[in-house]
Amino acid sequence: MTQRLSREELPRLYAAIAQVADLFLPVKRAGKTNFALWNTQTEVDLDTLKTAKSPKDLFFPQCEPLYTCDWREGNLTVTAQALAERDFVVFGVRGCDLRGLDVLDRVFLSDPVDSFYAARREHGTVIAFACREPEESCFCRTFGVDCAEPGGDVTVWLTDGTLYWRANTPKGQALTDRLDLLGKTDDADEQRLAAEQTAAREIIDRLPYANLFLDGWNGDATEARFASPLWEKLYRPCLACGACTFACPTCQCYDIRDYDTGNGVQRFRCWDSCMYSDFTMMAHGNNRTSQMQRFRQRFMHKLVYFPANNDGMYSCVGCGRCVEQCPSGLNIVKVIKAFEKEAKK
Amino acid sequence: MSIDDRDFRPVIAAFCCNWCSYAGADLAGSSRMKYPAEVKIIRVPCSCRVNPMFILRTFEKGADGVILCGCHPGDCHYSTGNYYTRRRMASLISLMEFVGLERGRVRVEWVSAAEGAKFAETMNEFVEHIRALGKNTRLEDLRCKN
Amino acid sequence: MQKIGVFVCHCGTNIAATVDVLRVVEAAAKEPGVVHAQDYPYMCSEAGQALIASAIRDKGLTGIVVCSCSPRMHEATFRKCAERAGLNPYMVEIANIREHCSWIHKDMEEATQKAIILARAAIAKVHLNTPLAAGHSQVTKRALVIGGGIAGIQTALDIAEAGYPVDIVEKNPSIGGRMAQLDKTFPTLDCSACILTPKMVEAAAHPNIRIFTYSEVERVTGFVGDFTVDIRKHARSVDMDKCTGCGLCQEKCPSRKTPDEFNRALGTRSAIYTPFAQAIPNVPVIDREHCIKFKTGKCGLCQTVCAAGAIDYTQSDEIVSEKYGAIVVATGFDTIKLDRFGEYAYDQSKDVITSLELERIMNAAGPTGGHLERLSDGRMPREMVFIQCVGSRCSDGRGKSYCSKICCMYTAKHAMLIRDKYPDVNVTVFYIDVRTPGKNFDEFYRRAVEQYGVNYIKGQVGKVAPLPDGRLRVSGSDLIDGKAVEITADMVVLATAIEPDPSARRLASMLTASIDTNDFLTEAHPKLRPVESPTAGVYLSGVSQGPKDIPETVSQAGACAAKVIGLLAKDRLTTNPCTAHSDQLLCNGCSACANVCPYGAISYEQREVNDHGVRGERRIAVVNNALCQGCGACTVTCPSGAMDLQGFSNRQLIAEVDAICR
Amino acid sequence: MQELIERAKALLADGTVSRVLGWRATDTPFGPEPAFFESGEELNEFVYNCFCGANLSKYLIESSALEGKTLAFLKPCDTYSFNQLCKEHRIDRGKTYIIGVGCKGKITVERLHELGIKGILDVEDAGDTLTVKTLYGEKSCPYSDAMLERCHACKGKEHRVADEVIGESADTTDTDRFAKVTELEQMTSKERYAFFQAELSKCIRCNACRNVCPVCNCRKCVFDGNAFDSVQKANATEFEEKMFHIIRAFHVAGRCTDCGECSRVCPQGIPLHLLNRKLIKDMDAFYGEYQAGEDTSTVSPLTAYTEHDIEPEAGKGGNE
Amino acid sequence: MSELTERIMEISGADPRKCMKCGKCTAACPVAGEMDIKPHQFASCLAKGQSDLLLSSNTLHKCLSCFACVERCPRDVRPGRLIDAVRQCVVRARGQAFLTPEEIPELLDDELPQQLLVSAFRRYRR
Repeated sequence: MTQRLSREELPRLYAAIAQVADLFLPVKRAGKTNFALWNTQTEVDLDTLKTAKSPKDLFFPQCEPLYTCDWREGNLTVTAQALAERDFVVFGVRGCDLRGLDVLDRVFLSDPVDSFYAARREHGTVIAFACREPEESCFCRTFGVDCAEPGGDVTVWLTDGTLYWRANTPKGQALTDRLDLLGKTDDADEQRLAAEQTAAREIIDRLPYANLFLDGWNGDATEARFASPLWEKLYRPCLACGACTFACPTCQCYDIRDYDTGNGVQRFRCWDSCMYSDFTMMAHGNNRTSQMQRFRQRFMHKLVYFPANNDGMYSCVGCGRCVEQCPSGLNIVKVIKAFEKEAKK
Repeated sequence: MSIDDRDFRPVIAAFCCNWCSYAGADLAGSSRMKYPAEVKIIRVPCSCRVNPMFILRTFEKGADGVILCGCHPGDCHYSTGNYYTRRRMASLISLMEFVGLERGRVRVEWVSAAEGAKFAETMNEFVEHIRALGKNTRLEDLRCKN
Repeated sequence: MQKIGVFVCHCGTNIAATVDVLRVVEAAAKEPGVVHAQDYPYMCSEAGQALIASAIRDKGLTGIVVCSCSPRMHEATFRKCAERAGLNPYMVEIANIREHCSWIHKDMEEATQKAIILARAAIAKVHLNTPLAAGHSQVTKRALVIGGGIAGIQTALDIAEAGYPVDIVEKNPSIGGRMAQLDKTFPTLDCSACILTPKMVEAAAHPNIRIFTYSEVERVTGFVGDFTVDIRKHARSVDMDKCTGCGLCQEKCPSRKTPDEFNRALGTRSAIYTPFAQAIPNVPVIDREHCIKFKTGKCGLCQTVCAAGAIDYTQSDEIVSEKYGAIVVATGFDTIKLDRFGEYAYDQSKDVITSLELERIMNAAGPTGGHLERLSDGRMPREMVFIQCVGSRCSDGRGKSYCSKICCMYTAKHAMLIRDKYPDVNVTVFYIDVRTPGKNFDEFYRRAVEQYGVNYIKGQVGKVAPLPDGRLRVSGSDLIDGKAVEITADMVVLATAIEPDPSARRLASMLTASIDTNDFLTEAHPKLRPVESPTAGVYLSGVSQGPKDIPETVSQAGACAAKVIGLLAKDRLTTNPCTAHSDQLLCNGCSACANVCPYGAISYEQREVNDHGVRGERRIAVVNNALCQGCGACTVTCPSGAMDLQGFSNRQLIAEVDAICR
Repeated sequence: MQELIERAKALLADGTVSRVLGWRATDTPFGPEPAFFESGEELNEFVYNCFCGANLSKYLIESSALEGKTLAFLKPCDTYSFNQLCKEHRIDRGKTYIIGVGCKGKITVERLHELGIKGILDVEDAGDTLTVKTLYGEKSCPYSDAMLERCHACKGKEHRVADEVIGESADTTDTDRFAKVTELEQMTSKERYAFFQAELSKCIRCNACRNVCPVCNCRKCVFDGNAFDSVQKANATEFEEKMFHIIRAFHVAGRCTDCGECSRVCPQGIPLHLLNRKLIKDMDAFYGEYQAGEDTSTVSPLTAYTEHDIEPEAGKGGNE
Repeated sequence: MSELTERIMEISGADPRKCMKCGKCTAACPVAGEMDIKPHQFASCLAKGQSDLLLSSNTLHKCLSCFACVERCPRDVRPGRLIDAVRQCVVRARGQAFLTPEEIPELLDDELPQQLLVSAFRRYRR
């Protein structure tokens, strides 16, 4: 059942949700919009289509302690990091980013289950946010994401004056039940909503990347794609930074390190990037000794290895953040198109 | 001043060059001049050995003040070391203030081997200054705070 | 993991009175890697060292920490001890819990806590120590003595006698220094020139000694055993080889109004001159500032009269570059300026003079031919007053806070000589204290009083006022009688404080030798290494180190020579292994390090580097360990951290930081 | 642009150079990428337009190790970085052929987004104004509004080094480059702290600033290695970001040419150039004006000294 | 150290322990002959803790405050200031010690030199 709320009432909605659980939503700070904990002071920003960083670090933080060893006067104590216990709500997750969570679920919830991630998934309720004005870097449809009907525990649509709210899951329903400020919708509302969705989908048709297809990419393509001479040309502008990786809603590689606290160590994990020269560095050196190999790894993983192991699911969701953020103008679209062009020759 | 302030015992690291300031500190000691126990001295061959990295590390690990002491310019045991120190630290101190570190948490002083009294005086003053500034909260790593 | 032993010294009660030594032992024992911890009353004693040695052997220690006095005191001791026990000497760290802890704190709890932290820092550091092997460098078997006074001459003679070549650099046209200006010397009253000139001649004639007069040190590079010194030989305008020393040029020179420095400007000299009759070398110089030829282009009389054709107006300064193994500083002293002591009327009356001026007046070769007379009117004085401590022991900023040490004795000498030669002259000495420690010194002073009837008054002079008749009213107080004293004197002699020669400061900078607030050079240890500078290879002779009289200067000069000989006798020196080295995997070859290296120890090579199987040729910094002195300037300028300093590595210093902040 | 392509083709053909470093056109008009071209045919994809902001000099480090000369197209400001890299022996000048290209200031699509222009399909450069076709209609804005921050403080239209120059450049300076630094200096220490806290806490430690920086060219960064026990990969605490950026600014002090690439590429829009400019402003004031990369011989202020330099005293970083 | 000695040292800002007994102060003093306790003895008495002797000394009246002794003293003992400080202790002991700011307006008149006020403050301030 779809419910509604006038746009002016949003602050009340946030306050009401915050009563129930910690609320994370897009917040503008120092000119950039990222997901952050809400309080009455925060500057909520629902106008920016994509947060600079995807919401993945609410479930898989960029850095999290695993356990702490404390050594004082000859006594050693080891304390494991507690799992998430507080309920939280993430408001404003776009369809692409939501698909990103599905990808992460495949990795962290399959055996062996990552207990830190699982605890956060269990305690987190996702309010998906339908897109109204997709932008030039978007290509979610290539991966079958419908930005006008994103799903999630709850889906919300925001029109000029109204927020529409629909619970999709028991978790979403439970949250909805605890909020009393949502109103009922009528037929006019339903029609307006449908029109909004249609308009958004029409824009998707007109996007520059509307005709991006994944022909030739899947688990079967391993050998040929790996050996292609195209990589040697494609990687050249790459600076080996991690902007694409850290912006990506699906990249899930991490490194485990120890931090010397002075009285012991804190073992923590943090995001890693396959673009970094010390990625998977071992005592003997590195598996991949050139940037070309590292660059190839990233795209082979997203477009070949991952689908091969996950029933054809690509680990790219078409959010377009890498398109926007790569300092050298590289991105997954260029890779897909380069191979497409090669195939046509 | 609240009770907390009076109890505040800052952690202070003093990098001292072996030839002048460390010897100056020795002289302060053999002359039985008093200065606060908060000051802990790290011996380096020359003030120019002190990397900005060390200074930030000191704050990271919970220090409230860092003082770097070397020979007077012109008297460096290695001829020119402290001239470089002087330039590097002028820039570093300014940059750290620029990003919002309180004025005077990092300090450079020239103390010769004969200036035991100046060493003690400098340390007394510096500790007083840091006590007045209070705990370093703008440049600390909370992981070291347990 | 290292196996570390911690040894905590009581230093009698020096440490134990303020630091709870046992708690330090207890805390250290709980640190990771520490397998042995103990205390002992005197760790540096033979028994203490034996204890360390046996612990190293018995427990197989790989590193030790000694919590004791300053490493500047006993680091070498404990390193040798470790080495004897089979442990690399660089696996020793010292925690300074005496000078930096027990001696500066009163509260036992506070001091103990601090000592524990200092011990921890040393333990943390020693965990990262690696055995280091000292390298070797060659010794240039030649010494340089800067200053040609009695200190420099004696040092040079002693070194030369041992068979090593030695050069003397003297800024004046002749060697001889202050001693050459003196008339008689205490406490024996023998003639200064009579005992000095033979030494000057001996130095000049010695096959191992070269003398550069009218010369100054311009630049010093290098280090112990291998200094390179640029010496500027000022243009003498007289050819040293041709000049016969006949003196005709000086006689004929028409420019005669130049103040005579040797006579403390009490007389004048010609523009071409030797400072004094016994000058060595006996070759004049032309003072270009006062020479008519150089000022106007006309004259040239000296050239005309010189039969040897030695006059050469075209000479220019010459820079010679020489290598030395050791450098001796013997730059001596000067008297302070008296412009801030208006009360003594030095600037107002010609008859108020300094003691050094009196020396010249008393000297037969001086401006008055050795007659005691007033410079104002040439009359014999009847009433003479000596004032002691003029500018010495003065902490109000006008003078020097130290005691000049020689004034009491030379004033007694002057008083005695005057009373001896002119029994009609009344001599009064105003003093604060009469300080006469030294062999036969007090006897000498008592003779002045008892035998020669010199009138000593305890009390300082408040004012010297010139009277209209040219005499001087001296107002003082007799503190014993509690009465004011007023004397109308004909001459007043000021025992002016002495200070290091002004060249000392610049020289110390060049030598990177440390200098104290009074510009005296600092000794490596005030008691145990009094003739060495903390800068290896630099030695101190004479007043440049502190006020002293002639016998003391000569004995110090000998001691200094012995140290130099000890150094030159070695074929090679063990070099400090705490040098920089470059990690070729990290080095970018950017040259930043070479830009800041004061020793030119860094060069670059194209090298093939194997980085975990990835091979490539690159430009890599290479440190010459014989040249590197271990300052560490390069380590900070290197952005990638490729440059590191052994013994004070990045990680060692960071470990200390961490331990202190913990 | 055609002239550049023809010239490159000629130099490739006569064997003067073995490869060409320039920009390649991609599927969007506003996303040219830095690229190496090794044949005349490949050069047909060459593009040079108002979006070619990327500083290409750093790529020459890699190509210095290859056989033969590399032809590089450098804008006036890129030549400063090139000189600096030559000075640091990272580029072999003998293995390069530099063609200076004209520049009238570069723009980015980021700036257009910030101006509220969304869904950009095409951008047309009509001299002083830009016409932007979007999914939501046609928009326009003054050219200079879309310019990179660094172009507002242009270093001038002269190429500091070039074997030949093709095209006209313009000096696009219209602000005092130290204005923001001065503004920050005049804030209280607390305000400055809040400003940088807000900015730097956005940092995701992606290292884009470091990796794009021409003078951050260490084989292995201290933050990737163990030389200082300072390896960092995380943005675990606020301290780490501050330490990273302070040390990075310090490591490039005296070497930074103020090319502004760090700020251009930051995905979180952190004005990182402010730290570098503060250091430049200070060094100019303390030791006399110095522009890194102006030539290949002048030593940087931090590896030089005079006997009477100013003392490292508090109070130079800004108000208390 | 007696309270009086401490007070004298505080007021004068001088330290009699620095004295090396050279007597230059007395030698420089134009009226030392008429003093029962001469400037150098003044310092000595203080250093020995005999400060009460000074309160009745005629030196307090004889001293011209010309400060020649202060100028000449090589050790910065400043005997003239010591004498002045003892004077003030005597004045204060007489109970005229405290001129409070509140009293000032009553004392003001057009004839009163500004300097007097300043000097009064300096003298009477504790």
